[in-house]
Amino acid sequence: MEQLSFRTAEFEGPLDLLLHLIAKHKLDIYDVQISALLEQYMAYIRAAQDANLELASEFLEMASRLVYIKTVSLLPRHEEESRQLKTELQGQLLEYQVCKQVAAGLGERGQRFRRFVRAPEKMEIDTAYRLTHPVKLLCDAYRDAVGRGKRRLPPPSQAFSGIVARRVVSVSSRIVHLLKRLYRSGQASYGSLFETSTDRSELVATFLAVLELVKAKRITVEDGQVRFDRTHHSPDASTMGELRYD
Amino acid sequence: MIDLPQKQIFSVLFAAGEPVETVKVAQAIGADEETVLRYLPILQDNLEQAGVPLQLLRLGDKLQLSTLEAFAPVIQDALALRRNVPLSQAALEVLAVAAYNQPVTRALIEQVRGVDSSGVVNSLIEKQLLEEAGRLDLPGRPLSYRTTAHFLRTFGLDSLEQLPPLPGAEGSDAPLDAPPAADSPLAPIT
Amino acid sequence: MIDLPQKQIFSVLFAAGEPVETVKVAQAIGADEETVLRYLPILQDNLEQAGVPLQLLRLGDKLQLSTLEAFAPVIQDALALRRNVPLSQAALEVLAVAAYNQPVTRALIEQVRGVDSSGVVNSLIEKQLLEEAGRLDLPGRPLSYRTTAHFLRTFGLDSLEQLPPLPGAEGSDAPLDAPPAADSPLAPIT
Repeated sequence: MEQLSFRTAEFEGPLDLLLHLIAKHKLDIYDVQISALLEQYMAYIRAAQDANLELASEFLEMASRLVYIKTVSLLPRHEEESRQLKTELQGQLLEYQVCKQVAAGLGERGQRFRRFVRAPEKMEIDTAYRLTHPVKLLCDAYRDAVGRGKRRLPPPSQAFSGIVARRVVSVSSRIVHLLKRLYRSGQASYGSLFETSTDRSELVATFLAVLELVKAKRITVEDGQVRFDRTHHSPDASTMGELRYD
Repeated sequence: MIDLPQKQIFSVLFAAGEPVETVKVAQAIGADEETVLRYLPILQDNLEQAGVPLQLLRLGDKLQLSTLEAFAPVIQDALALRRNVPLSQAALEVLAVAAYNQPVTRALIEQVRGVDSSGVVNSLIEKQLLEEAGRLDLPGRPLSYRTTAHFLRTFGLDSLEQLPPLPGAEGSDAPLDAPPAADSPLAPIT
Repeated sequence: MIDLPQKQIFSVLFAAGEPVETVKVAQAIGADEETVLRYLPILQDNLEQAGVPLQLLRLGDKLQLSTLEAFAPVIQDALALRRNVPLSQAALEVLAVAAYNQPVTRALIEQVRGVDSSGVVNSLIEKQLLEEAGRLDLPGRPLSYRTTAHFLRTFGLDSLEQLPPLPGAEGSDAPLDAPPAADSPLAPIT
């Protein structure tokens, strides 16, 4: 795998990382190839996890969003939805790019203007508040304060540790696994493909593997049954078109 | 004319606000203390001649720039007008939390609101709506605050007992059911 | 020559230290706002001619006196001020979104940035670069935020109108070829 030179780089968030990847791999921001982007993105996430970097939950959210967009784009008759999802992401990326540019401009200005001001002069001033208010204002404010404070309590850190520490299962390994299994048995129930999976990463990888195999016409899925298509041979995953997950 | 060292002295004193040790001013402009002291009457003269309404004060071994007595009334007027600015949402929230839980620590206010509230607490003290109420017998002996008589007048109350019951107190499933549980951040500190 | 109204304006701004609403200065000196605004360039000229190293800042609807940039080093030396740490990338991004869309909710900031921004927003409030701007009439009545006079001073702006046009907006030579859509959170409010 390619050396990950950005391993220690810091990104403000998933959008920042995506912009970085798009620039680095000369992808077209106006027509992002989701497969390539997802692959680069996952490589970074894995590298970050290997380096024990703490990943904000937003990074994982974006990973699942990319997976979702890719999933939809693989499904037949979902071109419109797939296009919409991509446009949405593209819009967000463009908007964030503007945000970054404005921020950089502000940063420059901030360095140029260094002026000092004074603390207020100490003098005897009657500072007592002069207006009067109905007491209802207080009750409303109390309700607001309590509501907001509750919402701002951060989730416990263990809520994330499980997600972050989890191993990533590659899609190609699941393809090999599925092909081997179906090659022997010829068919299996759709549900049984997922029965042995214990974590989410494996479930997602298995699901994507099924999609890839359907797309490549190696298997068919009908009435909850998955059938191996024996008109194709060679259960070698490396021959599959655009599979480069690992 | 005000020359460079005078400008430097002036700038430092302006930015400091509070009295500054003469020796620090001297060090910063790369001169000794006597030089700075010799500059003072010249700078004062220059300011007067230009009509800048400021005076240079020598307070022991410190220096300070201040306004002239003559302008105190107009300054008072301008700054006192701040009292007429309605309370901000943040100020109202802090007041509300304090009113229903007094005496209350800043930590509790911030816990309820979820944001740093020190600036707001200070400005409410300045507005005489909050006052310090001694230290609590808790770890760290934190300062506590309570509302004032001026607070009661502001909200048209005769006493704290007249504070209306909190919304959600009757039959709602809101977390505000009164009385709050003893371990809730909303429980009055006893 | 600095005349009486100018002296009064100067005294008020000097004593206040913080930005003062132009209208309050006007009320205190018994004039209207326009009169005060007309005095400002004259006062600034007079200060310059006298060699007083101060700057009259116009920050939106407020006024403030500040030192000249040229004297920043000597002031920092004398007052042992930490070199001001530049704002973080995250802080600048939040300010960028807020500046062009105020009043702005935290949700919108987070939508543009794609990450939780509550910590950054709170620290900007503490730094007085952002302030709460009441609740919006939207579902959940979310709190909104706006930039402050301190924000304008920090970035050398007289008013929000002086914010540079957004990259990609008409007439700019910035790299983005498509202007943001009119309903984009980054489109200036018109």
